Amino acid sequence: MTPRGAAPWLRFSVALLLVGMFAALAWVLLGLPPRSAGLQPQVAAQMAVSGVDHPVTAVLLNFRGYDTLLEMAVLLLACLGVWSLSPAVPPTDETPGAMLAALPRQLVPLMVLMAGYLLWRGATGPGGAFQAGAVLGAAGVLLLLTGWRLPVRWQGWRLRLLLIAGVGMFVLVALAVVPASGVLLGYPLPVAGTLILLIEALAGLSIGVTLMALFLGGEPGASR
Amino acid sequence: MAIATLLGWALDGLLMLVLLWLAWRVLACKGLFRAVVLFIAFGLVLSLVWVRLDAPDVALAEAAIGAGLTGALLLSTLARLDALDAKQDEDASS
Amino acid sequence: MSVAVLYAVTGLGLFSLGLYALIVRAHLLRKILALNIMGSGVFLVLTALARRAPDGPPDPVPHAMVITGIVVAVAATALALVLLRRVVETTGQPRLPDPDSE
Amino acid sequence: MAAEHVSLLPVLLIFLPLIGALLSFVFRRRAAGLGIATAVAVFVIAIALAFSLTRPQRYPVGGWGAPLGIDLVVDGLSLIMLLMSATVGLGVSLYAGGYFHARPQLARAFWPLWLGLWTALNGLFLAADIFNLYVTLELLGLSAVALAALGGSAAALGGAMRYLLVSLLGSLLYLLGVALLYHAFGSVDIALLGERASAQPVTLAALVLMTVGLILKTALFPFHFWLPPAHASASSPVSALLSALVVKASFYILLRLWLEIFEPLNPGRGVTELLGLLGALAVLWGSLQALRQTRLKLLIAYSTVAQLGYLFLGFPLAAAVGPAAWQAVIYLALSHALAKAALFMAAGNIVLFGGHDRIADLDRVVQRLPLSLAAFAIAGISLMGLPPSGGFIGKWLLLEAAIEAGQWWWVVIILIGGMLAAAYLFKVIGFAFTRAPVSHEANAVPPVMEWTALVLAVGTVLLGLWVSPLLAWLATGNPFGVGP
Amino acid sequence: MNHWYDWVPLMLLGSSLLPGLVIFALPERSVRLRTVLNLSGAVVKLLLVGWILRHIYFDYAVLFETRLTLIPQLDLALRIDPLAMLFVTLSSVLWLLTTIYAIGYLEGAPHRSRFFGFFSLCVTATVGVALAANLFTFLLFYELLTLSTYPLVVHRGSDKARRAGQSYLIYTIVGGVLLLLGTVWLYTLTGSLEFTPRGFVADLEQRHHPALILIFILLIAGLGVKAALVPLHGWLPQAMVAAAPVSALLHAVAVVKAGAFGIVRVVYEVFGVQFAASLGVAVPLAIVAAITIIYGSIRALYQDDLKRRLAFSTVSQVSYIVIGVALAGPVAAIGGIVHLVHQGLMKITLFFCAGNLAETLGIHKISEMSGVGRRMPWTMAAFTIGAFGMIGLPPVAGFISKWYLSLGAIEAGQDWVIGVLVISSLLNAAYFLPVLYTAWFGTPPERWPQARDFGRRETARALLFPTLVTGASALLVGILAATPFSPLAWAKLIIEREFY
Repeated sequence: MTPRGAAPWLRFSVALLLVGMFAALAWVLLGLPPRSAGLQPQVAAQMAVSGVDHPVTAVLLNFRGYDTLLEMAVLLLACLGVWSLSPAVPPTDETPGAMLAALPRQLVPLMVLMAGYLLWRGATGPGGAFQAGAVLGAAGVLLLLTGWRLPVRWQGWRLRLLLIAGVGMFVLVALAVVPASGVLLGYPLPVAGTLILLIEALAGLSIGVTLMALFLGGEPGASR
Repeated sequence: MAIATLLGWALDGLLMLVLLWLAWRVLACKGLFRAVVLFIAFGLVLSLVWVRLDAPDVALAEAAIGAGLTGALLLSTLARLDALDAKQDEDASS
Repeated sequence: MSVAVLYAVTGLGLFSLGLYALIVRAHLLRKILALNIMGSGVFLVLTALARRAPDGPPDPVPHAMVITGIVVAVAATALALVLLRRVVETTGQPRLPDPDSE
Repeated sequence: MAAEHVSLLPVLLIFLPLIGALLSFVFRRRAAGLGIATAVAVFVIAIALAFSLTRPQRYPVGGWGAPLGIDLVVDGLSLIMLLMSATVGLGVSLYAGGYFHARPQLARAFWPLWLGLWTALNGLFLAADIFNLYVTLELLGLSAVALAALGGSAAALGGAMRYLLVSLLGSLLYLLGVALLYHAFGSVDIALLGERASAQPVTLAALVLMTVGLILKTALFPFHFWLPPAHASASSPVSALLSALVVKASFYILLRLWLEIFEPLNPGRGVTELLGLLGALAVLWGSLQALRQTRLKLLIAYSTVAQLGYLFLGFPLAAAVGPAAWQAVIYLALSHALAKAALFMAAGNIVLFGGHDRIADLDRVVQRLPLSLAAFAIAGISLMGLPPSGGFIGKWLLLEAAIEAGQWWWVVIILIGGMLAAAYLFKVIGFAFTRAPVSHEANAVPPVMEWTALVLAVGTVLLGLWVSPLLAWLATGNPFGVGP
Repeated sequence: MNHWYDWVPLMLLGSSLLPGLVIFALPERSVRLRTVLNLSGAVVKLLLVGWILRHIYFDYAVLFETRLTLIPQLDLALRIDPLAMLFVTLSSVLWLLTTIYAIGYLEGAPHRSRFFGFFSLCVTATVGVALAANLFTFLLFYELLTLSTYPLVVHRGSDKARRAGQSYLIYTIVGGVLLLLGTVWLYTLTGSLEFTPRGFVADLEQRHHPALILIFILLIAGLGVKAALVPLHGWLPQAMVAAAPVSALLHAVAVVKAGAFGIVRVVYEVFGVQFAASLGVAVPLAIVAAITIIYGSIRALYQDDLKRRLAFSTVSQVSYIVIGVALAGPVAAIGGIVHLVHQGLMKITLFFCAGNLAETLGIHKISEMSGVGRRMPWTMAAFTIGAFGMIGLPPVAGFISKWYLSLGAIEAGQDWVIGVLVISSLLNAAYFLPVLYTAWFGTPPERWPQARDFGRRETARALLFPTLVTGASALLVGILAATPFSPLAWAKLIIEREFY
């Protein structure tokens, strides 16, 4: 933020200030009680009614599901912002080397399988929508790097539908359960697990597509 | 038992130092490309730290999104910036 | 002086380093890297202090917060990088225009 | 408290704009129609909520309750903020309908981003959970930056870039504060934190971090440098949004945290006096800079910096006089939102019609747009704090609080600020009365744009007359506590 | 707002506000509709005033009051009482005449919809100032008066007009800020701002008295800007650059009178005359007024431009009202309050004549007026009546107010005030009689600067008729002072209420 090539005395004073801040905050941290369980007991107590077995997924999609919904909206809006700024600029598409061309044929199906596994495993262990989405996104980036382009048929509203699938489904489920449980995002116990899986599946898919769109750095097919 | 905790401490100490050193190098080294590559390494070491802190979910997310995707975005932006510089130099010279 | 608090202090270190670079470095890509490192620093503080749970599994709530934070961070970085590219395309140099040169 | 009938209105206020954003993103050709329909619906719901709210309502999302789940809370303060964003939002939506009619390329991006921003605003005013506030703050920041960069000009992009960096820095400082508070007191719910927080070093550290982060995003005096370029170079409906609503969201969070967590620990007069001093400097610096500007939209942007300064005078005055000071500050914020939105819209019409926004040779343009000029003048009257306007009532209440507190230096600042505002606004209004030859027939301004500006300006006059119901609404569940 | 009487004050306001708003929207070319709207608004207001006067004169107890609570203890209130009705009657009569005059004067001028729109807003604000039942409502309409008169001052659009407008703004906005500060401070001390006869601050404890003195100074300074007290009068001569109807409206009807009326309200119904005297602020106010009287007359001597001379004469004449109020005696108060009406009638006549001369013969300077009496006898006759009134010669209204002011001075034991009155009368004579002499006995030049021919009549009917009416009324008010319906009788009724 300061102009180019800040003057040396400015650098020194900023450094001094930041060291002071660091020291004060470190001292505060050391002052915290060494042993504290945080909300772990409460989460463990409610695990039975959360519809999943893994605490982090339970917190992410059930206890603090509203946060996750908004956070997926953040990702979607960032993609929107990127699209509003510039048309898609595909990576330099001179034909990829032999090794790079061969790589996606082996890796992409494996990564898709991996994403599916992570999604499924999210209910019982570390995994879930975001990790699956990230792996899908990585597969997409790999394809884009090796010259694959989104077919034109998929660049119109279908792509946009895919992008909003995650948030859209979350909103749909959040409102649909209100008559049943009387409160927003209150999954009725018997179907809680399946609902969470449904949301995670679509969320994973749309996060993967969004990350791929972000890598493109603009709106595919838009003219500037 | 003492050796295991000792080893654990050593590993944690090493990870912390490497983390801080990588962060400093990312922010202070000369070339931008070098900074981005070091940043990807920083992301991977950070995933290790998450594993040490018993946070597997975060480790996965960090590795895939933090190091992987952010790295890819940074590299592609860097490539486009260099392409822009090349075009500007060529405009300037022509 | 458990390991958790030490990691948290490292997180603070990352935060301070990032803030220093954000203020001092002029190149916008460097500033974006600095912001990412500051974000990782805060996430480290959040997750490290979650490890202070006596025994058994750590507190899952900070983990969920950090995952949300990481996704938000990648969204912000993507937007920042495209904005950076557009700034360089229009103004020709990857730096912020001087504040008083309206 | 979750048992009795919990009305769904607050939830609708968040989900309607979100659904509107999703639909307007997919169905691009009908984006404007969807956007305006959503705006009307949200406005109606906000009014319905206002009339139906008797006691503060706590809405447990997912049914889990405070420490584990996230709650939404509606009390007087959040209600007035929701009404503010609903009114200005409806006005800006109608204005944008006309503004982007001729620019379909930009309209496709404007509507989903704007409705996403509106979701973030309503979510932020209803949130009772500081991490949830972080996510809404981030959603607000990113969509605001994308909107600010919509113009695509070099100045807009530069301004948006600096705005993004400052916004992200502010959010990270805030997040560090959240981390400290969570790990010290085991919850991120504001009400629980209010009970559990005690005066320890960690609370003070969290207070400092969060306050610095939030005043960065509110562009208070030393950190105001990013606001004028970003707000002035954005397209006019976006500038109206940024100045009227977005900047006030982070102030609202600071106020909420201060009232419920930090003030009960009375952290000493140093903090309140410092914030008051920065506010006073903002008023003086912003007004003097506005006086110096030669371009219309920059003048209005610096006027925002000045008017925000008044809001921070509330801290030292409330410490001395209690809730009356906060009522004045919120009333000032409400009337500033309407007045500033009308001002930017009128300026937008003038720039659109005349093709430039140099104040010096503005007179030919201004006399061809009587409605926009009337809107500019009426909104200007509210900013100056002259009766009959909401700004006058706010200034009166603030003066009353300052005199009762016996802190005369704030009285002087308030009065000088009013006079400086009169100076830089009449500098522009004065051009309406020159004998300039009638100008060429440039691109005409769609009537809906002039009428929305005028309606919002008349709204500030109504705020000056229809005061007691608003103050009654503001007092539901006395958000500002009982006072010292 | 239950009884239909409560709507009467609002109807008074609406009768000029509604036509004004409609006129704003009228396109420039619909002249006839605008004239009809203007005149109908003025006539309706006059009829309403007549009805209220008849009503109030017989059963004084009836209360017309409109009240809207804004902040819990603070409400926007309009109330009809004798003091308010005096000012409302004056302004509605003169508004009708000035409208007729302005329609004639601005024949074919540009931006007339804008002019008449702000013209009506200005009168609405004046009526609001008169009817205000508490200091808060007074402040609201006082500031609205500034906002509605600024466009009138700069209406011409010339650089000189805009500079005059700028100085007008600076003075009035600073004045408004002082008044606002005084009002808020008073409100924090007393908790209510309702005007009550004989004031409502007397019972505050002793320790508040220094604060009350400061508040008095703030209020009088804020009002003094519009009442053109000496150090704050700078804007008034500069505002002369505006068109004649505007200067007539500003100086005889609206702005200056609002300031003087405000001082009357503050001294009588906020502080109460006795308490003000006991605070020791009454005499300094009298001194400031005296200085203004003398200073205004002296500056008027040196002005060659006719309207600037009349402007400085206004500066001194308004302070007669202030000195009447400041002398803290019932008789002086009658003189001061009745002068509010008399000065209005006389000064508007003089300005109408100045307008006639400028519009018909293009005369702006007194040096150009030699022999104009022969060319425009009727206008100069009205001018002469006005001039005699200003000097204080018996039959015309001015004599009555000076007579009561002198009696009041003796009764209040402030004999030096009589000296001031005598000196000022001599000065008035010094700057008015030469004008009369050159007009009647000078030799007319062969060709007037821009002579416009109106056939048999000396000038347009719309310009001449209002001038003669105001001239005649200035004379009649003087002669029929003793009758029950004269302003003098009305002033006595008001003072009765204030003092006993």
